[in-house]
Amino acid sequence: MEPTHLPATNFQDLAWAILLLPLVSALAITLGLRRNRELTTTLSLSAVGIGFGLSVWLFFLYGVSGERLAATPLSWMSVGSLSAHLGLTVDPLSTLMLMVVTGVSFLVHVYSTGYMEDDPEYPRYFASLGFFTFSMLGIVLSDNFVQTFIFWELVGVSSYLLVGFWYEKPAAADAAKKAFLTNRIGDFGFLLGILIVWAATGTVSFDAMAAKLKAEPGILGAAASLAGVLIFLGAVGKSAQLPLHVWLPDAMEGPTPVSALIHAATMVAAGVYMLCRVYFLLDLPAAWPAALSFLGSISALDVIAWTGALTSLVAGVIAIQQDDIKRILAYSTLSQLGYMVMAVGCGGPDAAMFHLTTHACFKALLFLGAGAVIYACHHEQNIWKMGGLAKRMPVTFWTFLLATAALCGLPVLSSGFYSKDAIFAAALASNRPVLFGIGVLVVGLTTLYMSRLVIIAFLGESRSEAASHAADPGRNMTLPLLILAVPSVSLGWLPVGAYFKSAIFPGAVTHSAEGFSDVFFEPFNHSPLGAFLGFGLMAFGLSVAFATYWGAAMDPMPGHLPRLSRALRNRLYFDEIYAATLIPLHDAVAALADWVDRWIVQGLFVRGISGGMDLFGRALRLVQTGNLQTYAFLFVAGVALVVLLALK
Amino acid sequence: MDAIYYLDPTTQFVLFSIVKIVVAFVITLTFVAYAVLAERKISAWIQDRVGPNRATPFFAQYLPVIGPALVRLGIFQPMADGLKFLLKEDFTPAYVRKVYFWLAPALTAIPAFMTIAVIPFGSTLGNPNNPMVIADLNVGILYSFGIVSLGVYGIVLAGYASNSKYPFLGGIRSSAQMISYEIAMGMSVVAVFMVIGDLNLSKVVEYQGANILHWMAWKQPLAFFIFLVSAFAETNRLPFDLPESESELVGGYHTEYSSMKFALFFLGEYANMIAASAMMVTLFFGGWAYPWGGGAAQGFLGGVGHIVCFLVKMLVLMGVFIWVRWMFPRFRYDQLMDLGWRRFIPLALVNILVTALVLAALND
Amino acid sequence: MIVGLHHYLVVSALLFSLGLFGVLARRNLLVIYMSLELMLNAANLALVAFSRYNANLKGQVMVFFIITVAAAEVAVGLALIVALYRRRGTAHVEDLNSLRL
Amino acid sequence: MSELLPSALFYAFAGLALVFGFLCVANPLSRNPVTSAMFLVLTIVSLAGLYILLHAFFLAAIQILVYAGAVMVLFLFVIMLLNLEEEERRKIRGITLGLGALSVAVIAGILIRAVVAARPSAGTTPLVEGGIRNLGHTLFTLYLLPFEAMSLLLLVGMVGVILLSKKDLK
Repeated sequence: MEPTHLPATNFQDLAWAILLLPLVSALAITLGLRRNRELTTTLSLSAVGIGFGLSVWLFFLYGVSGERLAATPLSWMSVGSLSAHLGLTVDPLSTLMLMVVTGVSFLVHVYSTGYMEDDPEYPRYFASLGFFTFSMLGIVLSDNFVQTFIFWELVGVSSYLLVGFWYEKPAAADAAKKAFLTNRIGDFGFLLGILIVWAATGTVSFDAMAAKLKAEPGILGAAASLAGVLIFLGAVGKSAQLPLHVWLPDAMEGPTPVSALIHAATMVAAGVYMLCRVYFLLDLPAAWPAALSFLGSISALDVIAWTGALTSLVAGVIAIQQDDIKRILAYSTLSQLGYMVMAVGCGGPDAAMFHLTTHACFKALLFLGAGAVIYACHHEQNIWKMGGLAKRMPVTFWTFLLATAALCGLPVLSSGFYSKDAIFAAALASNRPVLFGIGVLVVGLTTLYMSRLVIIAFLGESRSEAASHAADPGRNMTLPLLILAVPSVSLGWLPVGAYFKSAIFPGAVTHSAEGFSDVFFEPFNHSPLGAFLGFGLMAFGLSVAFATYWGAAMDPMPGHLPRLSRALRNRLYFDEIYAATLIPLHDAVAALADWVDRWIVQGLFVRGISGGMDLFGRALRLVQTGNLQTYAFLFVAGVALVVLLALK
Repeated sequence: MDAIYYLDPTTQFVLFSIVKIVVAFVITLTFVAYAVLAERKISAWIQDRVGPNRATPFFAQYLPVIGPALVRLGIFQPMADGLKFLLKEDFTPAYVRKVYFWLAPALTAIPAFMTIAVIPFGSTLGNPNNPMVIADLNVGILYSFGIVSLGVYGIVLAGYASNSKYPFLGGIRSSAQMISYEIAMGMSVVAVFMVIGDLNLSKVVEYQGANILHWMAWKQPLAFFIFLVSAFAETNRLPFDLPESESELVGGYHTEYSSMKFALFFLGEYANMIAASAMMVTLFFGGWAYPWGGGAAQGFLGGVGHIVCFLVKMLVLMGVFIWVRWMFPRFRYDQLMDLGWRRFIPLALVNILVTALVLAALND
Repeated sequence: MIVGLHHYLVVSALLFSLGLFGVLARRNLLVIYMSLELMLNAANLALVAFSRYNANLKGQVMVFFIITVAAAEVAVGLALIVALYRRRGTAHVEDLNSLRL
Repeated sequence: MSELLPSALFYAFAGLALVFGFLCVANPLSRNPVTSAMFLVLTIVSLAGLYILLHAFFLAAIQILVYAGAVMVLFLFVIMLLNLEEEERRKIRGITLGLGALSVAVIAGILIRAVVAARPSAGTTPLVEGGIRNLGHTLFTLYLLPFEAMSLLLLVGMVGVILLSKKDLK
């Protein structure tokens, strides 16, 4: 469906307002209000809050009706055949995503007013948060690749600022750097992908690109799969997929609300969102350039699906032996992102978006809950030093439990159940039984490590002084937990999946549930295999967790399986492998580049030229007498010569 | 007389011009002489004295009634003064720079007379081709400003040539003052010419000719005020006579001068006063036009009437000059500069702006 | 002989050369500066003459601009000379040769 | 007579301008800068006379008002303030003088040759009147932007001079 180009109407103003409000507040705070906490709070809260309100309005105005609108683009630059513009898309995909981003962002803002209360850099924190929200909204609303890429990088920058917020801690500064550099690798591929697509189609606008592809399916030629994989590389970086996943666990050094916003609900989801936005580019038959022809019939989607599945599995396994509450959640995030990417690869971007939405809610809730626990335990993050928090922090415990249920995919009573099942269904439908198997297996793993977390941290006896005096935090921190608990439980009951299906595949026949049993037990009817298997594995994981950890004073696993445990605790040695292989390689290349720069560029060219000039100058220096009139005389002689020549 | 009319136009023009120049020059000189007397008499009245009443040539005593009255009025005083200047020893100090020392007094006096050239002092004397103005330039006011700006040289050179610190300081002060106020003066007049739409002074008079209500003094009171005050500064008269302030700089730039050379400075000052008054009459008080209007004169007598009207108006303004001198205290130098640069120039600019806006509004 | 454009141009050329001579031969910075002004005036004369004989006001507009620029330039230049004099105690070009290498 | 008068005036003014100009730059009697300045004033006034002959009345007035009335007074001021008379005490080097005169003569020759070679159509009927009305119209329509730029330039010049005149110039 071609987008309807409307003149400046209110949807346009709405979209611009949603996009720019956080930026304005961030700028105002940075430029003027660095010392005023109250005003900072009011400004940033109202900016995001109003943004959320407007997003809801926009959603009901345009999203629900399924209309696709493109705001009149503002021309930004035009170089040769590349004309970049700033345009906003308002379609079902972006409107719902807008709600998710602004909604979670708003709750995180509210939560942060409590969490960051004592921080001396409070205004800087909120300015960075506003800046991040702005960048993220930019990706969501973007209608072309160039703009996406710009905001993509802005998201990287703002996440750098937020992860490294406590830059005086070396770990935080290193983590921020690591996140930024790791993302660069993915972005490099992303940029290459964009260039290939632009070279082939001659446009960077999503709509124009889709139209061209529809008119001429083979337009990308032999580069089709390569382009898809390169674009996916961007998502690999941002959504922390397998080879580049190492930054996300480290990024937990940032403030916990930041982890909730960036590393659970929004930024890491940007990769998945982008994949869904350009799904039409990925869903092409396999075609590789000659040099890569050995890849044969592996399509871009295959690569995507397998990457996602492996990430999901590896992250799930590593999570079992983590002791840091935030790292457990980080690996679980990786695992869930793997699900989403796998869903995209299995031809189910609607399922991916569905899971993205539900995951945003319950993972944000988990992180915020974890933040409440950390806050209550005086910044203790090791779960083995907690215990017995259920009684002392009932609100946190119950909301955390609900979110855990959603993450594990507890049937009916959680949103995760519905979205995960949609993914299993997609895997089955695309005829990839192995992936389906991995996916279902990961449900068991998820249940295992999450149950471990809940049992150790919340149940049993307090294991430390701090934990025995913990209490629920103030209302501005519990309120977001309670609010987020509602969609965590109930989002699956709404036809979100069907909504995304019609959003991404306009005109597709969607299965619409009607009636009580159909609504609540839809997965059992719709794809019973995944639902039942998942439920079974979940029960298995739960029982294993209880058998192993109930009442345990310390982790029994290192005792029984020392090697596996050590490997898992060291995160399967990913960082070490990188340190042993990639980093020396990189250093060698850098040393070579440095040599070239120092001796060839700087030495031969720069110094050589400057040296030659210097010599020349020394010769000319003899003419310089310092006498004004000598200069004047020479000047006049020159003019006389020119006049003479002109007269000839 | 008719023989003149048979000459070709250029010769006629040259002849008429020479006559006008000579007559204007003589009249101005006479006015200068009697302005000095007027100054002394008015100051005497203001200070409740009698003033000069003794100078008398030998024949005056033979005139019945009128003779003693004239002597009492001091009519013969200027002659005595002139004679005194001529007969005094012309003393030239040893270390002066001689050429410039001689040149400076002349350079002070000349510009004042040259300004008068563009002022229409009457309509015609019956011959419509022969207006009563020496040079009817279409950039008249610019010409007079240019000439006035040359007046600075006399003072600067006098200060420089004297080779002595008091004249030097006086010269610097005076020239800085004149340059500063020239700007305010020029800017104040801009508004006047914007209203009239021509730089030719004859056109200015024509514009105001209808009756007293058309005089620019009413239409541009701010411009008139600035012009009037600037004229005081330009002529180095009290309350702006800093260059020659006796108490501080002995006598200013003319300290080292004596006798006739000093008289030339004196002459220049009064001639400048006359020129300034004449200019103000032309710009703001309708020039030669009667307050009740009436166009160019038809006959010889009518023309004379206009000239007399012009002279009367001018005398009134001269009276103001003299009156102000004995009524106001002297400004301090920084106050003087402050007034010029920070009050008058902005005021004049605002006046121009407002005038422009009003004109634009009226034209629409 | 009727005075034409070339008469003015010759006068202008001669004045220009006189100014140039001043610039080259005089040693006092201020006099050199005055000679420059003379050259500027010579150019102005040529422009006005051209403007007159080509029935085009643009030359006169140029002269107007030149005079304006000259006023600004003289003010700045003289301020520089005064500043230089304050520092070096001389306005004699032969004493101002710190550019010599 | 009506043809003779402008010609006579031209020769008078041109001659005066050249003589005064010569006395300004190469006065054999005095090398006092004040003398130079005064002769430059006279040159400028003579040039104003030439402008009037060229019917550029406005420019003639401006020439006197700005150049003679403001610029040259400024020169005199500076000369007086610096009290410059040293040049009189320095001896002239004959070589420099000769070389300067020679090069200037060459330049003058080239320029005059150029004038002659161009052979401008002499004696065409003069057309434009450089009165304030025409000039102002051109200035405020065609050349409005340069005019505004000029005002900016003057402002910049003013600020620059004030800064330069500060005593504690670093």
